[in-house]
Amino acid sequence: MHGSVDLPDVEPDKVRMHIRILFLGEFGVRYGREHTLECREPLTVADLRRRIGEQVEGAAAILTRPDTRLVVDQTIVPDSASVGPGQEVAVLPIYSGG
Amino acid sequence: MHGSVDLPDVEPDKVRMHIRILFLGEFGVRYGREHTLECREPLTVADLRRRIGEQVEGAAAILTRPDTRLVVDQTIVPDSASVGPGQEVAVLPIYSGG
Amino acid sequence: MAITALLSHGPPSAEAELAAFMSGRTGDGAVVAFVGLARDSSRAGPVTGLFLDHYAGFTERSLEVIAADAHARFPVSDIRVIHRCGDVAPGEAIVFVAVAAPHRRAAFEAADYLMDRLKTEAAFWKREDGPDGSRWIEPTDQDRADRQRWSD
Amino acid sequence: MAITALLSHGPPSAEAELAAFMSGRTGDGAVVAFVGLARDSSRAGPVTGLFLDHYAGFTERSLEVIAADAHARFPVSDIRVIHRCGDVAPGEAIVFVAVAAPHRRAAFEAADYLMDRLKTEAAFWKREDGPDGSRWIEPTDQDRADRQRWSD
Repeated sequence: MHGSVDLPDVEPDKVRMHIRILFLGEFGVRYGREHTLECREPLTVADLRRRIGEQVEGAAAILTRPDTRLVVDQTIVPDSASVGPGQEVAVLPIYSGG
Repeated sequence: MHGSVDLPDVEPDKVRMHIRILFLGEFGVRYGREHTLECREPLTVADLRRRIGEQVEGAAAILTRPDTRLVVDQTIVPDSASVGPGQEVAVLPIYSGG
Repeated sequence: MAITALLSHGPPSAEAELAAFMSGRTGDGAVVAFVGLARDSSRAGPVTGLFLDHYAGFTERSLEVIAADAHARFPVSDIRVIHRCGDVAPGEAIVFVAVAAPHRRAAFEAADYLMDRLKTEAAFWKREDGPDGSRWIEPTDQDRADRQRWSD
Repeated sequence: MAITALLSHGPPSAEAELAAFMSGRTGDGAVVAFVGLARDSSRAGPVTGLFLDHYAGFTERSLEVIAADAHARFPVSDIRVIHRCGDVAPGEAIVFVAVAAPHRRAAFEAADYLMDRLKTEAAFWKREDGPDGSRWIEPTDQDRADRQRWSD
């Protein structure tokens, strides 16, 4: 259950990199509330938009929209920010207000 | 106690003409809350400003002020309006608001 | 649709008024309430109490006219105004205003308007009592300027 | 001076909140309260209920930032914001905002500002449920225009 056979075993730390992905609001209903993304090295938020879009069926379109915000560990960050293992990324539709 | 000796007894109805005068707010404290004005014939509000000023000690100054309002039977009227017996005239300082 | 404007001889209960005003309200998205409280100081110094003189009947009608004007001017559902007269201690409510409307902008504007009118055109005469004596109050320049905002 | 901004999982009790907010307040002349209620209809038709999704922690902070900004911007004493999440029935309160200030103009403006910010920048995602199904809501053009009024 540890890693997978096609990962190089010389860098075992990278094998377990998991980023928790949350979809809020309508996105959660459409794509599932919670996902886990595996990756071998830190990614930028821009990378994540692409990677999540590839992994979550149908989500690519909303991830390229500028009004879809990604926040990392509950902090609004620019698309150039780096995201590492154990962090949580939330994909936020435009706020509806209360 | 009816009328007074210098009133002509040919017009007895006019003898009993009384107008009730109320002073509100600070005016009530300074000049007394309530007065009765006797008169022999209907007066205009402008007449009343003068008559009340003559009768009520010290009140002449405030009765000539344009921001001192006289209301007749609780209705705001122009200074040309007529006031007759049995009516109530209130002398209102500028409103303070609540 | 209900417009009520009442004179109260005791302190209005803002919380009970608000609860009653909101009860069963399903068509309006917004309720704005304003409570005017007696302050313990003014520009003239400490205030130990207020006395609000009124002219019975006339004062009630001045409140009713202001409430009706607000209803005519803004797209609001209900208005409730309760204004106190007599002796008021610091911290006690002097006036309670509530406005309900489908949308919040109208509710805010109507409440704001009501207060500006009430502060200049409600028929009250206010005496402030302090340690150095009493003084009768007139609307401030700010009150008059606030009122002017709504002139047509 | 107190600024509180809270997320609530049930309906805020506007009357209890207002009573607590006013209690012992002797230095402020003005308390403005706003209650946002769930309407039983919208431009899309009848509404049988709302669901307000939120992001635990993040949503609370969005409320706190808005309340702190209002306090920094207006000469007000205290601010209390309570915003609900989860399921809401028509007629129930969604948001309670109260502002206390020495003078009423600042209290009105701060409450107005708070609501304009909350309607566009509080981290909620709202679903309206009706007889014809559910729809997720975005701020209206009016909400965006209201928010723009406060841009520096």
